[in-house]
Order: sequence, then structure tokens, then C-alpha cells
Amino acid sequence: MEITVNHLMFGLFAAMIMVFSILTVTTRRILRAATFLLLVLVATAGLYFMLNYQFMAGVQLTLYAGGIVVLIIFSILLTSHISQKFEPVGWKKAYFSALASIAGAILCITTILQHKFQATTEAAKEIDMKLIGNSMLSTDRDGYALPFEVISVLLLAAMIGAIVVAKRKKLKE
Amino acid sequence: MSGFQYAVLIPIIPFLMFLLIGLVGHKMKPALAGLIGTTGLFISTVLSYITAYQYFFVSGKVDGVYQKIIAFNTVWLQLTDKLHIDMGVMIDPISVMMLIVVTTVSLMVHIYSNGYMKGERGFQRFFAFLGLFSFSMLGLVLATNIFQMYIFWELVGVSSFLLISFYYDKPSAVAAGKKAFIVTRFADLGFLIGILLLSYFTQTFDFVTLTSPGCPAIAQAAGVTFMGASVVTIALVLMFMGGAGKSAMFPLHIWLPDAMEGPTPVSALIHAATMVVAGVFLVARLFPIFALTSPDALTIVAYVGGFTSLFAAVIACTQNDIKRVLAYSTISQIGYMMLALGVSGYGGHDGLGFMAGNFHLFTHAMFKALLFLGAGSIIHAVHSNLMTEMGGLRKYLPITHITFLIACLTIAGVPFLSGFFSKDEILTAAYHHDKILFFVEYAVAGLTAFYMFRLYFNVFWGEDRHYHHTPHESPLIMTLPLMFLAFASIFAGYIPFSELVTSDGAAFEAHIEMPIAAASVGIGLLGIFVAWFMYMKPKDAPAKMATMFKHVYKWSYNKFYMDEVYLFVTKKIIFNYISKPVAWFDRHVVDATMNGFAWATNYASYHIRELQSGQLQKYAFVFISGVLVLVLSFVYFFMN
Amino acid sequence: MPFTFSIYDFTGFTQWIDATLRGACSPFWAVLWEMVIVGVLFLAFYAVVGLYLVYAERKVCAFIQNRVGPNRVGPYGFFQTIADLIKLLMKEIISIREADKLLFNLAPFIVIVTSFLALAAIPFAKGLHPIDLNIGVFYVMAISSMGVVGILLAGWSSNSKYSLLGAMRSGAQIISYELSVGMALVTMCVLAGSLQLSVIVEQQRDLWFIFKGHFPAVTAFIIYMIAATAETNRGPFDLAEAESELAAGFHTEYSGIKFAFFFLAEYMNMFIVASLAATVFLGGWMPFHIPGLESFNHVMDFIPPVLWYIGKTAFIILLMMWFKWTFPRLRIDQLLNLEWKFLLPISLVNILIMAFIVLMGWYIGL
Amino acid sequence: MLNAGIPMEAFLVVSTLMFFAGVYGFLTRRNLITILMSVELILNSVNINFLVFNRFLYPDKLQGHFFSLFIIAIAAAEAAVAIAIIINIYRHFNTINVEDVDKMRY
Repeated sequence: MEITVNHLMFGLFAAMIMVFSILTVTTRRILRAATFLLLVLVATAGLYFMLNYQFMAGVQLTLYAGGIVVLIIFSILLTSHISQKFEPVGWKKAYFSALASIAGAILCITTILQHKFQATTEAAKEIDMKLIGNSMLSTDRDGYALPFEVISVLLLAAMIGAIVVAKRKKLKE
Repeated sequence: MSGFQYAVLIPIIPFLMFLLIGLVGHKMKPALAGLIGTTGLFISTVLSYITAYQYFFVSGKVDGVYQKIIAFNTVWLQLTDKLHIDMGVMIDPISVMMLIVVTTVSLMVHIYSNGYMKGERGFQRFFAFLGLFSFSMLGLVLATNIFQMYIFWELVGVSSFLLISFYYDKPSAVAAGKKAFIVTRFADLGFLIGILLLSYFTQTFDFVTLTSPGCPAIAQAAGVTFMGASVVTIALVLMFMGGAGKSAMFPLHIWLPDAMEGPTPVSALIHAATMVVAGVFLVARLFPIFALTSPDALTIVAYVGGFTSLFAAVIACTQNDIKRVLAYSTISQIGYMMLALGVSGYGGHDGLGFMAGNFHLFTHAMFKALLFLGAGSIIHAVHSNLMTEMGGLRKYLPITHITFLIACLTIAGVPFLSGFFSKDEILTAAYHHDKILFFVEYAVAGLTAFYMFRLYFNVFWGEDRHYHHTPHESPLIMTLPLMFLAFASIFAGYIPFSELVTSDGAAFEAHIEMPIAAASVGIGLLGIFVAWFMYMKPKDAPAKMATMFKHVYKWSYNKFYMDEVYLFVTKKIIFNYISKPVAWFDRHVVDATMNGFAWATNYASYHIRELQSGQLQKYAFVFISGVLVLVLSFVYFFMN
Repeated sequence: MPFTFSIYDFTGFTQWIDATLRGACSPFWAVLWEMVIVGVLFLAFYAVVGLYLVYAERKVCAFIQNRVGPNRVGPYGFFQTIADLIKLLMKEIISIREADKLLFNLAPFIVIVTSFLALAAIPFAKGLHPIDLNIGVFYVMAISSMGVVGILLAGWSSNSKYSLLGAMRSGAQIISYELSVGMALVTMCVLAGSLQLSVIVEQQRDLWFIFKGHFPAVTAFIIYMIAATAETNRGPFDLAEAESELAAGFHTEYSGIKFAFFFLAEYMNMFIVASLAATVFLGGWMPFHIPGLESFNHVMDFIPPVLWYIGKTAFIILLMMWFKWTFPRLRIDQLLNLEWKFLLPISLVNILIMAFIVLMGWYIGL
Repeated sequence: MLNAGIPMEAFLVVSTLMFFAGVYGFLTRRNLITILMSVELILNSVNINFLVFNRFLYPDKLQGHFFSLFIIAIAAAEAAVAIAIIINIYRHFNTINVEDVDKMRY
């Protein structure tokens, strides 16, 4: 197989994802974990670019990297001090969790590699913003108006809920 | 209909008073509540008198026979086509008579209570309960069918219970209420079984059907026998058991003396004049069945009544508590009535006993209510129930004294007072029916005179005791009922009962048999003399007598140890030999099984609960491991 | 592919480079070489633009404050910033005790890489457009939203309370104003009907969007200018590094080249928002055309697109510098009130108005 | 196409590893925020799978695309609420260690 730039890019992103996701869950400094998570998410956005889902990549960058991770980092800034390091995980817990995770991973990967996926022969659809926008508000067979509205209600609820939960109550001394 | 529809108002008005005072009474001034209750009952009383006049003298009689008139009826529970429970109003001689008794005494008690209960806590509640009682009692006497009677019978029991334990912060009152309730409930069980038995075989609850002579349903039921006795007899005996419970016949009398814990007007109304004669009324109501179908049951009634009257009279001779004396006197007098019914036949002059029993019921209601109200007046003045703390009260309580004396003379059977007439009729009836019972009653008449005058002399004569304050006459509102009842006690005997209340509704000629009358008057006067001799002057005669008849005195003083017998039976025998093994079984077998389950569950949960640590990560770990194991085993077994 | 070079259209030139490289080596290496060329070019561009923005700021500042400004190194002090850069490169890098070294070192790179990434989607001239993504505007937004992470990391890992407070303020401010920037851009995207920057530029052939969209476009432009100034942490919104209060904000503890990175990234961010504004509102490299005036349009076409682009961006940057040296600094509560109570609601309504206008065809244009 | 020449399984393997890294973090971490980060990893790997299947198996459809779009939206909402809760917990307990947050008072 001829090596192309695609392979190079994919290898870069895949390596980033694998290394940094493992570092995310094993590092003992919380902000490092968040940073590694950010790198994982950026690399994932890269994968989306490679899959030609540019809009999804943009959403990934905006919402995940620019939104959720920033939120997480903010909460870390509010709740942790730089001198804090996590206790090392107990060997028993670490051992069994690692065993379960590795076993699961091996199982899934073998299954994926053994399975023969059947692709459709239909022509690929060119995904541009117009199509996405129209599908999002369409009520046809391939329309997503209902989930879109439901999500909007969910987001409103989450927004109100977050405000209510985090609102500082008047401390009664 | 017959123009008696308004009679339905007689019970309804007290019920409305009960609702009114019971629901909003606590917001009224006590005096207003008393006024409302009294007014309501006054209206009922007036209606009752109108009914009585209309019935007896205007429209009740057809062809010389008083008819049973259904003034009002509504089907309440349709059980089957034939068997249904109605609610209604039936008017016949005995119900009209009872109407007069109940409303009169109740009205008197209402008026009296306005003075007696003044300033008591729960004054409004008291009047509400009085209203409830009046309603229930009137409903009972007007019942058109046996089941309606049963319902009101229980209502009467409830109001009695409520009024006995009126002072609910007094442990003895609460205990007395409980005792009355339990004993009468036990008796009512018999009543209910009797009702079910009778209605099962006769397919009806209706009094009119049941008590018409030669009723085919009864005849058919009488043909069925069980263990050597006709079903009707068994049913009647069971029903009499209910009546005996309510009327405090031996051996179910034990609740009545304790019931004196209630306020005295209550004792006068419920436990002397009205409710306790419900048993007599029941027998009278079912009298045609008793007399025509089941003479055996009637004999039982007679002997129970006779024994009870003697038994209670003996106890009354030695009691110290003024109200208890009256209570045992009541038991004794009710025994009289029962006996009178028991010795009666059906129709014409044979029904003399029936007439006499009802007659005595009527007169007794008047003078016994008078006695109780008088006793209330005395207690009101002295603040004690005990005779030993009374004496020489005639100077302080002139009106009470005179009226009380009239009542004593009446109950002792002094001629030309009402008691003389009714008692004399009973003795006559007994004499013609059964000589043993006659002599028993004869003795009881003497004892009655003795203990009543023992009471009278002890209280009103003799020397003064140490009173907390000088006793004073009760206010007019209390003495007015006394005077009215004294008047009634004197003149009630002149009502021609033999023309009005008879077993078959037709009038007959009743006359005084001079020998018997003379004998009874004689023994009555003897009793009075003995009492005068023993208690008029402070002597040691009573003490001597007590030592002479030491055992009799002791037994009598302790009420023949009836309460102890009950306690022995219940505590020693039933508890030890039935309840304890049952309890043991319950505790060690039934409960143990359940406890075992509980223990096993508990044990298992205790050991399992550590799994529920609340730590989501542990759950997740178990979940993931489980999924992995499942998938791996699936792969191993099915994917080869 | 023959060699062609035109100042008006770079398409032929870039295609010639591509063809030449593919002819010389395997496709793998060809793409790799292209990447290297573009990367080196951009690095150079980046450095030059950054340095000269600093110089420009100094000059503008001096002009507004009635001073001369840098005038010793080179003519008119032209090489002043280069001298500054050399000084910074030679400075000692102070290492901080108890700091998280990894993150402390990583933070400036995150900031600079994000600004660098954003540059990739900007069209400089016809054919001079690194990547023409179909979500161009969205991409720039997404990338610039990540820059705040670097600031937060820098503040936290410095183990200094000034840095931490500065970073928190800065983060809150950037996140807040990002919304208004996005909304203003969305308003224009509604008018354009596309997120692709090349399409947006092409659609302004007749008339620039700020004129075409008249009232809502002008509103959006004003909002964009305010919000973008705030998002880049420039005065009068420079609370995060308010010298009088917080020493220097999140980069208090940085020195030497790492400080230079932050400094450079700040100016590059200004350049990026300015060029985005120029592209979306003022037609990017598109010359100024008036519908109907053919001869005028033709005259305008003679000015090269690159110059149009640089001119417009410079104009916007000048505007932002003008803000900075004219207005006094806001308080933090005023800052957040301005965003959440005024800018954001106005931009939301503005989008609706714009959508209505587009729907009814009431915009100016032929 | 940038994905030309890259087999689908390669993407899936990457996402699987990411998923189980997230699982491992979820199982071993004690800090609430790191647990949240692990959950984000898991969600992200699922997103990759949706998009990969959509691109490689059903390029004519958009279901996977929209599914992951909605997942991201929900993840954002979830993160916002979760962090609000975490901040609140921190205010009450002065810690965000899951094992120390075991009182159900306040």
C-alpha cells in the first residue's frame, strides 16, 4: 500500500488521540488532564476534517474544545489549587479497572476486525451548510425538526437549571 | 296513610339538635346550647303527646282493637325481593307509650341538666350527646322492623358509652364506659345472631308480619328444630340475651352499677328510665311470638327476671353509694317487668302480665327518674355519693326531700300511688301463673321498701354530718322537673292501662284482687317499719344485724362477688387455658415464622447492602465486568 | 502548467507551483513540500505582521498622544520592534518554582497556534487563500474560541494570584464577547447565504455587505467592532491585563520569548478579527464597486485585490487602535453588563431583522 | 478525499481505545471533574463511530452526522449542569472528591 499524506495525517491524529486519552485518565494533575482532553478533542476534530465532515469538525472545535473544555478548566480554576496532586490509584482498583478496560478493548477490536462491513453503493451526498440547515428544520423523512426542537428545549432547561443550581444562596450566618 | 306522618319528626328533631350542637356547639355560649337542646326536645315531647292523644283517643282503634300503624316507611337496603331492611315509623300502643316515657323523661333531664351541668367543661358536648341519645332511643321505639331496631339499639349503646365516659379524664369513668360497652356488645352479639336466625327462617324483618298472631312464616320456622328446641325458641332466647344485656339482667348486670360514673342526669335518663328498659321493650315488642310460639323462652324470661329482681334487691340493701343503691333498685325493678312479661299469656285477661309489665315500665320510669334526679340534687348539694356522708338533709333541701319521699313511697307500693297499682298487677299475674315467682316477688317488694327507706332515712334524717358548706336547695330549674315527676309518680297509676296497652290490642277489665293487694301493702309497710326502726335513730342495730348475718351481709355488700367471678372466668380460665396457649401459638409459631422471614431478609440485606455502596464507579465496574463476562461466554458458546 | 503570475489573480501561480512539485516528486512528497512552503511563508508573514502591528500601535499611540514615537532604530524607528524582538530572545527565561512546568510552557504555544490556525482560512487575494473551507467563518470562530484555553492555562500554571485573576477575567470576557462576535458574523452569513469565505467575498462583487445590508449590517458591524475589540482583550476592554490592578494579568510571570509569544499572538488576533471584518463587511479583497457605474467599477478593478485587502484590514486595525487610545478602561461589571444586557440582545434581534430583510429581498443590490 | 486509502477499521480502533480509556478513567478517578472528563471521552468516541459509519457505510445519508450533532449538544448541556452541580458541591463540602461527598444533608 502506498503511503500518502492522508496516512500521515491519520497517524498523527490517531497517535494524539490514543496517547492523550490515556494520559487524560492517568495523569495526577487535574489541569493537565484537562489539557490532554483538549488535545484529544482537537485531534478528533481533525479526524472529522479527514472524514470531510467540516461542519461537525467546526462544531467539535467550538462546542467541545472551545466550550466544554473551557468550562471544565474554569471549574478547575475555581475548585483546585496548583499544588494539588491526585492520590495514586490503589493498585487493586487500577489493576481490575485496567483489566476490564483492556479486555473490553481487545474484545471490541477483534470483533471490529473480524466483521465484514457492507457499504452501500449509493452515491455520496455532498454535505454543505445549506443541506444541514434544511435537514435540521425539515419535517420530511430525513428531517430533524423534532430532535432539533427537543434539543432546544433541553438546552433551555439545562441553562435555567445550571443558573439555579449555581446561584449563590444568601448565607445565613 | 293515617295522619301520623309527623311522628317521623319526633326522632328527627333531636337528631338535628345533635348535629347543630355537635358541629357548632363549641362556638356557642353553653346556655344557648342548653336552650336549643331543651327546646328541640320540648317540640318532640309536644308532638309525642299529640300522637298519643290522636292514637289512643281519636283514630287508633278499629273495631275495639288498637291497630299497628306504619306512619312512615322507606326501603333502605333491598337484600332480596322479600327480604329488605326498611327505615320507618310504626305506631302501636307500646311504641306510643314508650314515646311518652322517653320524651317526658328526656325533657325533664334536659331541663334539669341546664342547672346540674352548669359550669361543667363540655356542657355543649353533653347536650349534643343527650340529643343523640334521644334520637336513637326514639328511633328504637318507633322501629318498624327488627333490623332498624338493632341499628338504633347499637346507637343507643354508643350514646350510653359516650355519656358514661363523659368525664373522660377520670380513669374510673373511662373504665366504666368500656365495661358497659363490652358487656352490652357481648350481649348484642346474641341479639344479632337471633335476628339473623329468625330472619333467615322467616324471610322478613317486619314487626307487623312477625307479630301478627298465626303468622305463617313463624309457624313454618317453629317447625324447624335444632338440638331439641325449635329454631324460633333459640332465636328468641338469643334475642332475649341482647335484651338482658341492655336491661342488665343477671348475669349481664355488672355494667349498670359502674355506669353510675356518668353524670347523674344521664343515670336518670339512660340507666333508669329509658335505655335499660329497652330489653323489656324488646320482649314486649316480640311478645306475640314469645307467647304463642315459644312458651319455653317466655319461661326463661320470667325466671331470669325473677332471680335478677331478688338478687339485685338483696345487694341494694347493703350498698353505701346512693347511686349504686338506685342502680341495683333499677335492676331489681326491671327484673320485675321481665317477670311480668314472662308470666303473661296472650289475649284478654290472660295478657294481664303484659299489661302489668308495661304499666310498671311506665310508672317506674317516672319515679325512678325522680329518684335519680333527687339523688342528683342531693349530690349537687353535698358533693358526695356516699350515704355515710349524708344525714339530716330534710332541713336544707325541702323540695328534694318531699319529692324524694313521694318517690320512695311510690316504689314501696304504698296504696293510691302509681307504684302500688302497677306492682299489684304484676303480683296478681305472677300469683295466677307461678306460685314460686309470686313469693319471690313478694319478698322483693318488702326488700324494696326496706332499702329505699334505709336510703331515705339515712339521707334526710339522722344527724348532720360535716359538710364543706351548708347544703342548699337546688335552683328552680332543677326542682321543677322533680316536682313534675313527683306529680306524675302520684297520678300515673290512674291511667287505665288495661284499656290502652294490652297484648292483643283489645281492652280488658283489670281489677285489684284485694288479698294480694293487702298482702303486698303489708309487706311494704313492714319494710318501711324495719328501715325506720333500724335507721331512724342512731343505734347499733344495723351493725348488729350485719354481724348476725355476717356472711350474707358480706356477700351482699360485695355484690355476691359477681365482678370477681367475671374476673375469675375471664382472667383465670379464659386467659390461662385459652388465650395463653393461643398467644403462645401466635407468638412462637405464627409470629416466629414471620419473624424468621424478617430475620432472614434482614440478615441477607445486611450482608448484601455493602454492595450498594452508593459509589457509582463500583456499580459501573460491576456493570462493565458483567457485560464482558456475558459477551465472552456468548462468544465462547455460540460463535465457534 | 505554464508559469503565470498576476497580481490580480493568484490561482494560476499556485496551480503552477503544485504542478511543478508533482512533476518533480511523488504525490506524498509533493503535498509535504507544499505544506512546508505554505508553513514557512506563513511563519514569515506572521512575524512581519506581528512586528509591524506593534510598531504601528506605537506610532498611532504617539500620534494620538501628540508624541513622536519610536524614531531611533532605522528610519522613523522602523526597526524598533525588531530590536525589541532580539532583546526578548536574548532575555533570560525565568523558571518559576512550584509552577506546573509542562502547562506553563505549553500555554503560549496554544495561544500562538490557535491564532496561526485561524489565519489559514483568511482569503488574502483572489487565489491567495490557504484553505477554502465551506464553513470558513465558522472555522475562524471555532479556532479563535480555543485561544482562551491557553490564557487560562497560563494563568493557572503560573502559581500566581495576579495571573490567576487575570486569566479568569480574561476568560470570562473572551467567552462572553465571543457570542456577540459570532452573532454579528451570523447576521452577515444570513445575508450571504453561505459560510464559505470565498463565496462571501464573491457575493460582494456588486456592493460590499455593509452597504448592501444597510441598517442591520451597520448595526452588526458596530457590534462586531466592539465585541472583537473586547475579545482580543484590547483597550478599553483590557481589564485582564490591567497594569494598574493586576501587574500584567495572565502573563505576569512570563518572560523572554514566551512573553513575546503572548504579545505577538495578541496582535495577530487583532489582525485576524480585523481581516475577518474586512472580509465579511467590507468585501475582503474585492474592490469597491457601485452597481450601475461601470466605468467607476472598472477603474477600481485596476487597484490590486491584495492592496484592497491590506487597506481595509489596516483601516479596521486603525479603528481598533483609535478606540484603545481614546476611551478609558471599563469596570468589570460595566463590561459584562454591556455584553449580556445590550450587545447580545441587540444582535439577536438584529439577526431576526436581517433574516426578514433577506426573506423580503429588501437589501440593496441588483 | 482526505480519508481515501484509510480503512474504516483504523478509525474504529482509535475510537475503541478512546472509549476504553474513558471507561478506565471513569472507574478509577475520584475527582468529579475528571470523571466528567472521562464521560466526555466516552461520548466523543461514540461520536467518531457515528460519523465513521455514516461516511463509510451510508455516505448518502445524514443520520450519523445528525446523531453526533445532537450528542454534542446534549454533552454541552450535561457539562454545563454537571459543572454547576460540582461548583455547588464544592461550596458545601469544600471538596469534589466523590468519596468524601457522602452526606445527603443541606
